[in-house]
Amino acid sequence: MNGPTLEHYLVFSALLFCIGLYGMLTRRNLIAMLMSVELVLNAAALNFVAFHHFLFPGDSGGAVFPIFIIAVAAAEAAVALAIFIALFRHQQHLDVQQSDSLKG
Amino acid sequence: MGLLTTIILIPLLAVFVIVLLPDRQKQAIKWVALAATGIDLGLSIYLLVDYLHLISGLPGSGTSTALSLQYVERHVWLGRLGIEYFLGVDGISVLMIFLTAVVIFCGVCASWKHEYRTKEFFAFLLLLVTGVFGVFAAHDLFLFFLFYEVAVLPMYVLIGLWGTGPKEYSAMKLTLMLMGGSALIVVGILVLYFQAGVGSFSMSAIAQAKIPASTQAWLFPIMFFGFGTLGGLWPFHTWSPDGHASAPTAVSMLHAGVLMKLGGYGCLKTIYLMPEGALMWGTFFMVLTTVNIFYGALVAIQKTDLKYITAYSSVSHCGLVLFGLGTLNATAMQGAVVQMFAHGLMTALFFALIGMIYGRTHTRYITEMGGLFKVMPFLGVAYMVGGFAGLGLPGLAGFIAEVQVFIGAFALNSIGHRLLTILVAASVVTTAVYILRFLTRMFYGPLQNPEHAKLTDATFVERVPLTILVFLLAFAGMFPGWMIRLIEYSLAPVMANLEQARRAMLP
Amino acid sequence: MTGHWFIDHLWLVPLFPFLGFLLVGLVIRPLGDRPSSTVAILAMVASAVVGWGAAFQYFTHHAGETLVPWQYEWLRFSPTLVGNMGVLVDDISMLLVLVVTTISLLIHVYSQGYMRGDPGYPRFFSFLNLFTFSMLGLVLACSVLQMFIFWELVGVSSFLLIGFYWAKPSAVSACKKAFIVTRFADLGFLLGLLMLSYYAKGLDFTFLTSPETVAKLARTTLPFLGVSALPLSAILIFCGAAGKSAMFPLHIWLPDAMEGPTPVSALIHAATMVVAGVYLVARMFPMFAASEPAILTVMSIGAFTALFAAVIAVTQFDIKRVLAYSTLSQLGYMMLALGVATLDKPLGFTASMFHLTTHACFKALLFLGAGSVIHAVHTNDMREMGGLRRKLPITHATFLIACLAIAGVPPFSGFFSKDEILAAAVENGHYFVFALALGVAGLTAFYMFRLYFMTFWSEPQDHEKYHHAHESPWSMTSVLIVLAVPTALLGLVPFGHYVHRGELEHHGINWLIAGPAILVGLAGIAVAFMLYFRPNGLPDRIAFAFSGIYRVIRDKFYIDELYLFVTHHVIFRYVSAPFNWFDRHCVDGLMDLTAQSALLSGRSLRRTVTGHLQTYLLWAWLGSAVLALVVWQMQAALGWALTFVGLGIIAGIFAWQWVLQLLNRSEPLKRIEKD
Amino acid sequence: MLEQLATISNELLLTLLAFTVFSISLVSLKKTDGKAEVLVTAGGLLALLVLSFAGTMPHRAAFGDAYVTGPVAAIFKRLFLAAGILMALLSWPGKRKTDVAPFHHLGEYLGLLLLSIIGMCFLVSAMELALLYVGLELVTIPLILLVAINRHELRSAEAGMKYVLFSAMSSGLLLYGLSLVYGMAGTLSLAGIAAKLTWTPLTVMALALVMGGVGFKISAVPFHLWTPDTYEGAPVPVTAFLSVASKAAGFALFYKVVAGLFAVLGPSVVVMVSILATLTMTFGNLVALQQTNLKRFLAFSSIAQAGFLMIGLVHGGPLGLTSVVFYLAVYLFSNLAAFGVVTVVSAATGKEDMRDYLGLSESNPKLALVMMLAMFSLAGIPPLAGFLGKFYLFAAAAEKGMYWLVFVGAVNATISLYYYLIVIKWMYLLKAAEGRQRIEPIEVSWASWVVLGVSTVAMIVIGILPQFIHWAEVAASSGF
Repeated sequence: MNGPTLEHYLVFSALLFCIGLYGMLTRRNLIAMLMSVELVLNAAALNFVAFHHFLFPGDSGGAVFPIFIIAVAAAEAAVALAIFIALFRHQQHLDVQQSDSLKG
Repeated sequence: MGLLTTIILIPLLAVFVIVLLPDRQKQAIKWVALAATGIDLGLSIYLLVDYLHLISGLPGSGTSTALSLQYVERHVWLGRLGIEYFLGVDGISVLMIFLTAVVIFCGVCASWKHEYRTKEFFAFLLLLVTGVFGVFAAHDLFLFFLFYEVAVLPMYVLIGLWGTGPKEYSAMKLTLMLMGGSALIVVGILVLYFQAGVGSFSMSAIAQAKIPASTQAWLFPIMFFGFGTLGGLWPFHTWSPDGHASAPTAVSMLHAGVLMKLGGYGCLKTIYLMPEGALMWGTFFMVLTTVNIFYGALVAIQKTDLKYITAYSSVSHCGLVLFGLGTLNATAMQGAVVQMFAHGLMTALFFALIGMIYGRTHTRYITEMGGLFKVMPFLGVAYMVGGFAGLGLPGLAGFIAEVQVFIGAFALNSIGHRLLTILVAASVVTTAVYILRFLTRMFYGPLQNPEHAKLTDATFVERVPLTILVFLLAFAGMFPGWMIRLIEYSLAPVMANLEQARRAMLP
Repeated sequence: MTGHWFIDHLWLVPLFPFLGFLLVGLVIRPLGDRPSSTVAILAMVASAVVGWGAAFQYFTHHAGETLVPWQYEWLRFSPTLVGNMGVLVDDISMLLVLVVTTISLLIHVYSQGYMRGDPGYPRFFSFLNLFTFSMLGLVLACSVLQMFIFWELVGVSSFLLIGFYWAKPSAVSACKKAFIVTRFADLGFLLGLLMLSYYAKGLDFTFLTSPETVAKLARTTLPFLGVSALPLSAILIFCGAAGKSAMFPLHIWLPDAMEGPTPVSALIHAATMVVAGVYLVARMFPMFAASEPAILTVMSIGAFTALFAAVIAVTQFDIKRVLAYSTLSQLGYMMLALGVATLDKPLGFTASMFHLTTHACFKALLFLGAGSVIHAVHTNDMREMGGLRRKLPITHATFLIACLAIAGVPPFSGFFSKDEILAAAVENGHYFVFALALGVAGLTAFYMFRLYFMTFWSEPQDHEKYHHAHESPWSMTSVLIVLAVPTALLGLVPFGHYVHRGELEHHGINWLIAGPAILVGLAGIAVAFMLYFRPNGLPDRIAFAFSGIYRVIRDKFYIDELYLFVTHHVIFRYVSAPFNWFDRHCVDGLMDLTAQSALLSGRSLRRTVTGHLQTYLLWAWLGSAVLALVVWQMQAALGWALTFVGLGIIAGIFAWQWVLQLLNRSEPLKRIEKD
Repeated sequence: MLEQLATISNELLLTLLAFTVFSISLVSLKKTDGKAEVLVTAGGLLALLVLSFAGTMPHRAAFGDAYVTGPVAAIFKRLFLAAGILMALLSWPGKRKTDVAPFHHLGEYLGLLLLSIIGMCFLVSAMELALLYVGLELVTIPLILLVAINRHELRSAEAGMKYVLFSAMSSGLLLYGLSLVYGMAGTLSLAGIAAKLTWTPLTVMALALVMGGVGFKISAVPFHLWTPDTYEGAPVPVTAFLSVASKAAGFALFYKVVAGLFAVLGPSVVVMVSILATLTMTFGNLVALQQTNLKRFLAFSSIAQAGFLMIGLVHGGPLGLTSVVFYLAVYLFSNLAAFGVVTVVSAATGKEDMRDYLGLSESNPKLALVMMLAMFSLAGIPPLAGFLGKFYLFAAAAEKGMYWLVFVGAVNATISLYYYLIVIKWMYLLKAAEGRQRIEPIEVSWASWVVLGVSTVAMIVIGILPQFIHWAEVAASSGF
């Protein structure tokens, strides 16, 4: 069977991870940054699933864990978006580079 | 509750009493402080006499290698590392406890006129002295270090709040340098503990468990520098001039009189714990302390501020303590301990006098004084006695110390050591120069400032501490036998350790 | 224990004055003048009685023996080295006890009159007692440590007494100078003491002067300098002696010490304390005698000082300074005498002690006489005196006796002692020293009679002062008279019989030696008579003719200035001041620098907290990466190199950040940033 | 099943308490003044603390060994509870000038606090990765909300923003690392993973990623940069809680995932931790020297304290664990005392700058005294508990033979003393002549007094009485 192997998934997740990191670093919009974080989390989740599927199909942990990750990521996103809104009310923008009133 | 615990606890109790008293009751606060220190003085005299009595039947030095600990109180205290509440005194500690009691009593008397935030002042002062008593009584290294820090830290507030001049700067500098020293000490204590591997912080236990010589080789200087910082070891002495110059009277008295002795005392213990290291590094520290002695005196010649003069003279005199210890010779080490005692008394006397004179003339610059004998003969005489003790006049305690250190150091059989000894001995001249300079400048000659003609001599409360200190200086100087007996007996274990190490280091 | 009460209780001799000092100083002082002086004098009487009794018992029962009737272990240095305090009784200590108690007692009495009305009257007496205590302790010292102790104590009492008029700036600088110069000399003593403590392993005089110890010291070769311990320790001890006895070049303090009250000058700076140096050398005589270089040093320094001081004395006009230089000169004589003595021919020793005794009498008398004169005319300057013999008959008479004694005119005491010194020099073949001593004798006679004539004869120069002059009170003159007796007669005592080292061959006066001495003395007197008996311009003309030399001599060869230059300019300015600077700026600066660098690095590290979230994230990732590198290194055993690369990257980023900060552009990866 | 529930009774009761508190504010019709919520929270936590000695934290495995409360975990939980009580009391709505805590929604606020504590309790008991992760997020997400709860304030919102993104990012790193670990071990059980891991480059990578996540929690350098900003922006009691409880949870996390999982990399972990400790202490100390805002100052101080704690981490054995646990307790009370004073002053005057504390020792001697003791305890001055705590940390490193680390720690302790003394300088030394407005005598509510009093007594007693260190030792000797 010539389907995708574990390596494909791992490389894909590593790419996701790196894209997430890159996005975190370069996107100035907070929401874009949040999306980048989600990429990172999904990379991890993908890893778990891939490992579960290819290496440890008997261990349910690998399958369950991504569900927790997704749930928590959703909660985190909710919280983050709420905060962004609060922040937006104060400064009328979501530019991370200009949100530096706390420093030093 | 043992005698030592009582001595330590009384000032602490007084702190609590003072904290509970209302601010306005200044007189009551002072009386509490005086009573506490008075009781401690009494107890320490009892301790001294009793200890002398105890050892009177025992054989003298050279024969006894047993640890001469007395009044032992030993309780398991903290944790599984083997930290104990382990108090016990040898002759040197007894002498130092006595010195502390005298100086703090005199210090409280000398602060009788203290008005600004009296309550906190005496509370901190007594807290500090609790620490000092504790250090001298502790035999467990952890406890020792704990009290050591308790003794050092209140100084920050005491100087910073009640001091004069650039007090915040001086207080910070003093505290940080001393705490920097204690950073070295804590490393030393832990290394000793784990290298000894006896599961106890008891000094005698650690001293008996042989620390590897290779460890001692690097650990000894660390600890010696650590304690030496408090003992005014060059080049880590610079906290002393600024600190002492800024500190209020009683604090200077206590700090120069007693706290700097903690440094010397700690160095002695370091030698006791690490004899091989001491043998390797003794000469090095002799060189440094020679610098101390000579250089302190030379710098003192230049100063015109009385407190700076006294501070540099302390650097010089405390250098003699460390020099004596560095020789690792029984006679010189005896001298070093006597010097601790003598210097404690004389510096306390100096600082008390400076405080009293400053309180009258409102200047500490000798250039602005002159002819004060006319208006304050009592203070003048006391100052002179102190000065003479400082320049090592026989009949006063300083001489005993100097001559012992010199004789002991000279007995070291190498040209280098001899030359160092000669240099150190030469400092008696420079010392005489600066001491006479300020004595004559202040008290002799015509009255410099006509305003000073209205000044008064010492009051009764002021005379008490001065008289005590002068008397003790003279007594110790004329009858040194009891001190020697105390010290000799307690140095025996140290010397035995050194002797053993010396033999072990022979190929 | 000798069974003789006075000898056994000799420790009372110093004790009485000490009690007197404490009593007067602490208790009696407020009660007023009269009680103070009475107590002080009573203490001295008691002391003198015991001293005389002991001396009597000693010379009658134990002559020639060395006894230690009482001692105790004062300071134990080590089990083997002990500093004892005690009482050493031998001929010279008894002699000095006699001299010190007697003269001190007399001067106490004299001071009652001299110091009357002075505001510091009780203080003066307590100090006098203190001094006498110290001096007696020194004299009776049984160990070199005890000697050193009391040595310092006499120094300090001298300091206190010179500075008695503490409000007078000149007195202040004089007392300071005296103390510091002698202190400097004492350093030598101290070092000598250290050498003895180490090489001889003992400090007691009886032990040190025993032939075995001396031999042992002579055998001990020092590891450096290539000499044996004996001469070096002896010379070091002589340094101390030279300081106290004001030998050249440590003499400068003594003339200035005349700022003290005159009785003090008489007691301390003429009769007793200054001879302590001579006494010390005599005490350690076996050590000195056994070592050629040491004894030669003693002799040459003594001889040179004798001449040097005599020359200066000729040009001085301050009556007390002339006497001071004369004292210097005579002390040089005594040293010289000790220097020419050897173990085989110890005549010089006896001569020196003899001269010490006679000198104590006549010099005390001279000073007290001068004090009486000063008391009368209230000036020290001889040029303002003159013709005083009519006003002060008793003073004049006694002064003349003393002058004759010091000039060496027979049968006065000075003649005999000086003659013995000359004889000793000849006996041991030191002809040059003999010639020099002879010359000094002539000079002595000249300047003493110059003083005498200018003061008592000539014409009154200052009529105001002359008019008010009057003879001193009975308490003073009586002392002069009492002192005049031994001044005149002491020479007749068979001194060598009592005080000697080794066996002396008894001899009478060798007129071959005494004759020239007398002649020289008389010649000196004659010249003085010619120049100064009547006021005339001759001395000034001579002085003018040799103005260059004269000025140099008058200004004491500029040695004071030299000292002043060295201490004040060189040491104070070029040693002490740089040290001070170094301490404040370098050592302390280093400590401050540590604190400053902590603050500064804190300030720059603070810049990493930019407030930009993305910077923070970058740091975190780089941190993780470096951690991975570090851990990787640990296991792969590729060495620390890569770790350092990692740390270097951190440092590089750090620097980059910092540069960006400086340029106010702190966004990371700015160039990639496009949206 | 019942037995399993009984095993987690502590967490269940906490949840119950949380919902009670939430509902109080929801149910009460008129606007509450918040006092009831505080009382219920504090009282409930206190009750739980008492109950914890009566068996709510049994040493028993549950849920297929995913949950075990060991003796050390029990101590951690009690510390969390104690911190919760003190924080709740600190939020007591007295008369205040500025809102240190939003007392209009105190119910939510305290409920979130309780949720966070629940997360912590699960975290320290978790023996399995999923539970651990969920516990961790349960700690963090309520805290994020707490940080940003003053949403009418810009800095609070900004602090929340930084915190949420940074924490999400860190969880991402952690998760990615854990996923690699899972890939190598094939199980989520901590013990199972530790047994299977071997040394490969991938393990190292995983360790670095995991350490990134843990480093965020304990604010180790260089994962610390969110700390000062978040601390400054958050309400003071939240900052206090963040600095103690959240950090303690971070250390528990360290033991669980770094020391526990990567035991095979032991020596490397030691080196890594010692380097991190050095960096963390030094950085925190040096930057703290420059701070004047007390919250920011305490943030850097807490970074430095984390560095000190990491000294104890290098020792894997019981002594190391003892020292860390004990120091955490000490640090908790000391830091809470300091934050307590800051809270009180800030509430009454709105001042957070240490320069405003000029002459505090005269106007408010008791507050100044507490602050001074707290500073001394943090600096490690005897007889306060910080001294014994630091001594134990150093002892742990020394037993491991890492004397250089002891030395670095001791030197850093001196530097830290420098800035702690600066606070004392403003309170005690400087006289009011410098032209600044003095703080008037402050009326302190009883709740705050309780917090300050308890912390002060704890600071003194813990360092002197032998029981406390004994507990830590007994617990540490039998493991987490």
